Amino acid sequence: MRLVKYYPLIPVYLGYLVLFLIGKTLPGMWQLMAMLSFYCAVGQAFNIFLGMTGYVDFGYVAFMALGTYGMALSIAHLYQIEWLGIGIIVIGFVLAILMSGLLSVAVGAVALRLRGAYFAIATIGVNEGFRYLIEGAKLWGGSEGIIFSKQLTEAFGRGVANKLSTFWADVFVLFIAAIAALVTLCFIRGKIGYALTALREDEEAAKVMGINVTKYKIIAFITSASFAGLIGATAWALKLTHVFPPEVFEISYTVECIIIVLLGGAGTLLGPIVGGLIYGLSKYWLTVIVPGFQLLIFAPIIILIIVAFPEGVVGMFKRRVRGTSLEKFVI
Amino acid sequence: MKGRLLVSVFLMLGLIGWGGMVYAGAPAKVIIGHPACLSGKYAKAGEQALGGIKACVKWVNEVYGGVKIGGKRVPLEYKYYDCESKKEVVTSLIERLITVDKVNVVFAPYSSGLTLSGAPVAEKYGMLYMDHGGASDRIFQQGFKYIVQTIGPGTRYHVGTLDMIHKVDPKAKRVALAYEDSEFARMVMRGAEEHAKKLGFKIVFKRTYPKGVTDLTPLLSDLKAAKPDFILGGGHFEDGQLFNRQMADLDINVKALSLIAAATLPAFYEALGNLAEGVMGPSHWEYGVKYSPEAARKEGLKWIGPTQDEFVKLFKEALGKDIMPDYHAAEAGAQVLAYVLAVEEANSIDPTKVRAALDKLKFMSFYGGWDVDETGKQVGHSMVDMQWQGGKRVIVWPPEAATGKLYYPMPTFAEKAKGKVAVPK
Amino acid sequence: MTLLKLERITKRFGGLIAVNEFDLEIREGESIGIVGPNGSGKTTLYNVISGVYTPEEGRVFFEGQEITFLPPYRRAHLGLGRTFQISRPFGSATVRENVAVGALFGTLHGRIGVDEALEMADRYIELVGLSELKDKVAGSLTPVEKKLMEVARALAMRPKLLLMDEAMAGMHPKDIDRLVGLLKEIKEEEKIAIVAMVEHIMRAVVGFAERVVVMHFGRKLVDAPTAEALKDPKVVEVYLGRPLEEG
Amino acid sequence: MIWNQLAGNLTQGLILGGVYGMATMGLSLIFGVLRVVNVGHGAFIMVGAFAALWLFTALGITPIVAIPIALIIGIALGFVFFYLVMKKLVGAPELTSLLATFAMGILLEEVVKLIFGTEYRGYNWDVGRVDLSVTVLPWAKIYAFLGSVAIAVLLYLWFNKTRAGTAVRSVVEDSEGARVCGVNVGWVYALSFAIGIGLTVASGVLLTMFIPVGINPYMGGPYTLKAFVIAVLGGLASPYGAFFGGLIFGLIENGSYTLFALLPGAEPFALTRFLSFVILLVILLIKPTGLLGAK
Repeated sequence: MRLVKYYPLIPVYLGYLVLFLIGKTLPGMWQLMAMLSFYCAVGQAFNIFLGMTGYVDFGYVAFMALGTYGMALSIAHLYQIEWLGIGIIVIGFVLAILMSGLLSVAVGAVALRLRGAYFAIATIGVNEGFRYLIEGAKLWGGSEGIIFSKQLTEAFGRGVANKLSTFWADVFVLFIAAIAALVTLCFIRGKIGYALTALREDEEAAKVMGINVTKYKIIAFITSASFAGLIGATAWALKLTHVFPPEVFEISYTVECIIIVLLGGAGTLLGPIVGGLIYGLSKYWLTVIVPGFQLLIFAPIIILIIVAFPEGVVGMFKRRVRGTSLEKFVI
Repeated sequence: MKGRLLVSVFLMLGLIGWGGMVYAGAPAKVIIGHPACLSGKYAKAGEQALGGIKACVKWVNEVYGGVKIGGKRVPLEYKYYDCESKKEVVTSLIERLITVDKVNVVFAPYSSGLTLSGAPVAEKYGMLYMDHGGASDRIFQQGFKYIVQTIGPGTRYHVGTLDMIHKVDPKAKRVALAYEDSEFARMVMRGAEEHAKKLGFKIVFKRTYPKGVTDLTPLLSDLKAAKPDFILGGGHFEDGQLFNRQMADLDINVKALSLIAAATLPAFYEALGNLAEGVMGPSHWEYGVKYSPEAARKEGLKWIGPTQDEFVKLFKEALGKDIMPDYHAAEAGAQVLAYVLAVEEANSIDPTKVRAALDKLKFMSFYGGWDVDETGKQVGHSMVDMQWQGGKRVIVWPPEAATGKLYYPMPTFAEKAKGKVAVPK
Repeated sequence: MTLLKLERITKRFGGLIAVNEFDLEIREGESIGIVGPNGSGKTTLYNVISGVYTPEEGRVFFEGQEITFLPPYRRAHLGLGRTFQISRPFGSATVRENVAVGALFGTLHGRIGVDEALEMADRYIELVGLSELKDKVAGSLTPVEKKLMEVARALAMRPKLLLMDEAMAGMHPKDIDRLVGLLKEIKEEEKIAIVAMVEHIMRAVVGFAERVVVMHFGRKLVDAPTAEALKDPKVVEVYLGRPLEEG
Repeated sequence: MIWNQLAGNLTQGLILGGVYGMATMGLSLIFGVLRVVNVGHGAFIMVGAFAALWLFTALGITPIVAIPIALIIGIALGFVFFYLVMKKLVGAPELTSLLATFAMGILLEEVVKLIFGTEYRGYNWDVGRVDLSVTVLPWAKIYAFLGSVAIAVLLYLWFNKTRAGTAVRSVVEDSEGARVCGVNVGWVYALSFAIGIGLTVASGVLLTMFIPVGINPYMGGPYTLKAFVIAVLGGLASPYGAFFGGLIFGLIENGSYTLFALLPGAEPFALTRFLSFVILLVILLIKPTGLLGAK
């Protein structure tokens, strides 16, 4: 009985396993798999907040950006300290979580009092404001950002450094996605899941039912933000070994996350991976088949999906399998 | 139901697997791979690069007769995808090019950021990675083994301009620097600042403006108050137009104005009309440069490639549009030629050998000189300064490349409004 | 002893006064019917009690402790449960989950896990007779089913005081009698005070309320044992708009 | 010296602010009525800019004349998008409506890109300029400002003097109430969306009168962000609020530059941007109904 709870993870982890294996075995598929797992991971992370609370954080990418800076700063400043060794990566991750976590606490404490559109706009403000602060106050290299391939190479040697950026970074992303999935499940199954569903559906009623909505919103927000930070630290810092403000505070990434979550089915466990795969693959194939026109094709598709299946692929699938043997695998 | 799930998983497998097979290049060719920026924020420059590369590939195959390896002429093939100007896409496309399409060299996408994003993957596969769109000097301080630059480093953009003004008007001492707040433009600004100090100029104004700015009025009024003799600035395309336009609106008159990137494009004059008269811009290449086989012989350099008129013709054919190539096209094209020469030099397509050959390579083409230092940074290519004179782009510096005299000082906006053009008599 | 005490509560919206210097005392285990025409301020009163609104004047006490400025969720923890005039189910969740929310965050919050909560939910669902619907999505229920579900959800909170807002509106007389009977049972078993607010289903009031409070333009018109309250001419006037004898 | 500069910047800011305000009224109207934030706002401005460009360069129609034309184009566009997309999304969770409007934006950008390419364009409509000692103003800018004011006034009259306008207002107040009072809410939604888009497209023309260069399919982004800040300043749901919000925003953006310029080692321009978003947050937290908002 206890274990049945965790069955829904099986299809998710199967998906990630398949990604990993394809990447390892098929030639030239690794980076594609990396891209897909990146999309799945951000979807999984964002879903924890967006999907479960229904609050749209348009500035979500700011957390990824801060994570990126966390890792970048650690590597760029600590690379000469021999005895730290791989420790600088660990410190990087810690910094990433700290920075994105702290920002989320700050934003959450103030902005989460706002509803709907007001919240969305406020978060855009946070993202843009932060970027201009970095550029205007010349924080962390200002608009020139940080390039640290050199430091990475000097710290670990060419081979290891390259392996870090072209292999381990991607593995980490998969790993983070897996953890995020686990957390999502615990949330869905746990008390907090009930609270979040309630407040997503009707915040007033939820309060009267005895739910401390602010508390649960903040928890979801911080969790989601910290995962975002980790993803930034790996997929953007470790993998690309440089960071320029305009590239990481790029709102279109938030939009991609939203598309993924919505495509798969907001608030579901399986949604993000399904959405991520569909989004990533179709995008990739469009770039390969019709270079330059993918957005033109993509936009109407998105609109169509929103209008036709607002509950997303998994959402529909869920209804289909209710009462069948598959039910316990799908949430 | 379970069945359906499995099916879809296999379907996905198949889909990806198919990707593994399709587009595999034939071995009897030399293939250039390129994650081009055809959409997204760099679409403009991306299109130019695409045309330039296609033009020179065509020239190599049809005029030059293919690449000479082991006494055999091998055709050149160009394989490109659209990277949407996005970093995630760049890495996966580069790997695809290397492993699936089995390309022999990868041309970097536009901008320093995207170039850096792809570098680790290229390095991993020991693949030659040629940079025609990332001007940052910092790329070459990272100790990458396989990156070679064709575009000139950012710090040199305004050096020539300063030399020129230093020479033609020793009295003009007050210089104002106003660049975009971006990695690249700051690089240019740093170079300009250092050189200006060296030449004894007085920097009376030094500010940046953020990317995507829609109104420069405050900065420009500030600048106006500093009463500079001439202004160096710019960053990208739209801000350059804005810069010039709002100088006119605020009636800021200086002896010379030089803007990076924007000023050299035909669109600049189309957008501004004769407000652009006398405005200058540093450029890696301009139509009309005097680089020719003769010039090459004079400097004792090897010459290869189309003449600039041939290039322009090929470029227009390649894009199927009647637009002039700008330096983004020229440098990308020249990079093709550099690669071809290096391959023939090394008599092999092995990246390491070719990289070594590129290290020694020194040649001239319609694009001008080409030579890199041991880090792979471009040092052999000197930039030119162009000026809008009567709606035409005239190269006014350096003297050896000049196609006309400098018009100095630039007419005031009041004069321009009366239709005055900056054509020297 | 007194469970809830309202002291001269006044709630205004801009110009108009919804609740006007309202006093009320509710003893443990009491069942009260609050009667009044639409717009007489009943729902506002409920919102003041459950903490959705804070009154401009007056104070609210629960078990002797002042709760005038306590946020709604804290009041729920203390033992205030309610249903809504227009039912507000958590649409995407199943009936079972809906009711479980009540159990999880009601007076038992923190002392009960998800599994127990679900078991509890099943009990109350059975009580209101929705067992065969318990795995349906709440959004898909009929209005009456929704109301029943809300009652179950509120009961699952194990409240000391249950506020029901038009819980019986639109119900078939049979259902009303069933619900009334049910409430009586629960009241006996769990010693909860129940305040049912109704517009004009006298059947419910008579059948169940020991005491009737009549509201009129935000003021308390009558507060008396059911039998005499219903005879009170003032009530009759407010209620039927004209004296009985004419009818 | 510095005071002259400040005065100059503020004058410029006021003029610019008027246009910004006008460019935000559409956003506010749509939000006020449909409770939907049009994230694709900038794309519609871009359409207006291209309309002005094309009408001027191809047909020699001056921007002033182009304004009503753009308005009509916009209204048509608005109706199309409403009945194709928005109709189904009224009252849907933010998630979907935000994404939908964003997708609309992308669609427009890509279509325009297909037609006009990615070249940065511009036109040159020179009607001279006036020199007010502290700064210089081209007449085109002044016309743009006056045009904005005129449109704001017209909208005000439409709102308060016509039946349709009153209906729209009643829906903004309380759509349920309006429904009860027999207002055809569905039609009001369609109408307001169309007019909102119309205003936005028209504002694109005004913006090119202000800055007739850098016209490009992707030019909308910065304007969307500005519009958000301005709309919030004005209370998000009120078109005139937005207009005055614009004035204030223009003054702040340009005025603060002069002050930030006094800070050593900082980049005043980036900081003005930073400031505007700080203001956004502060207002959202202290008075979400906006500086001039009621309640």
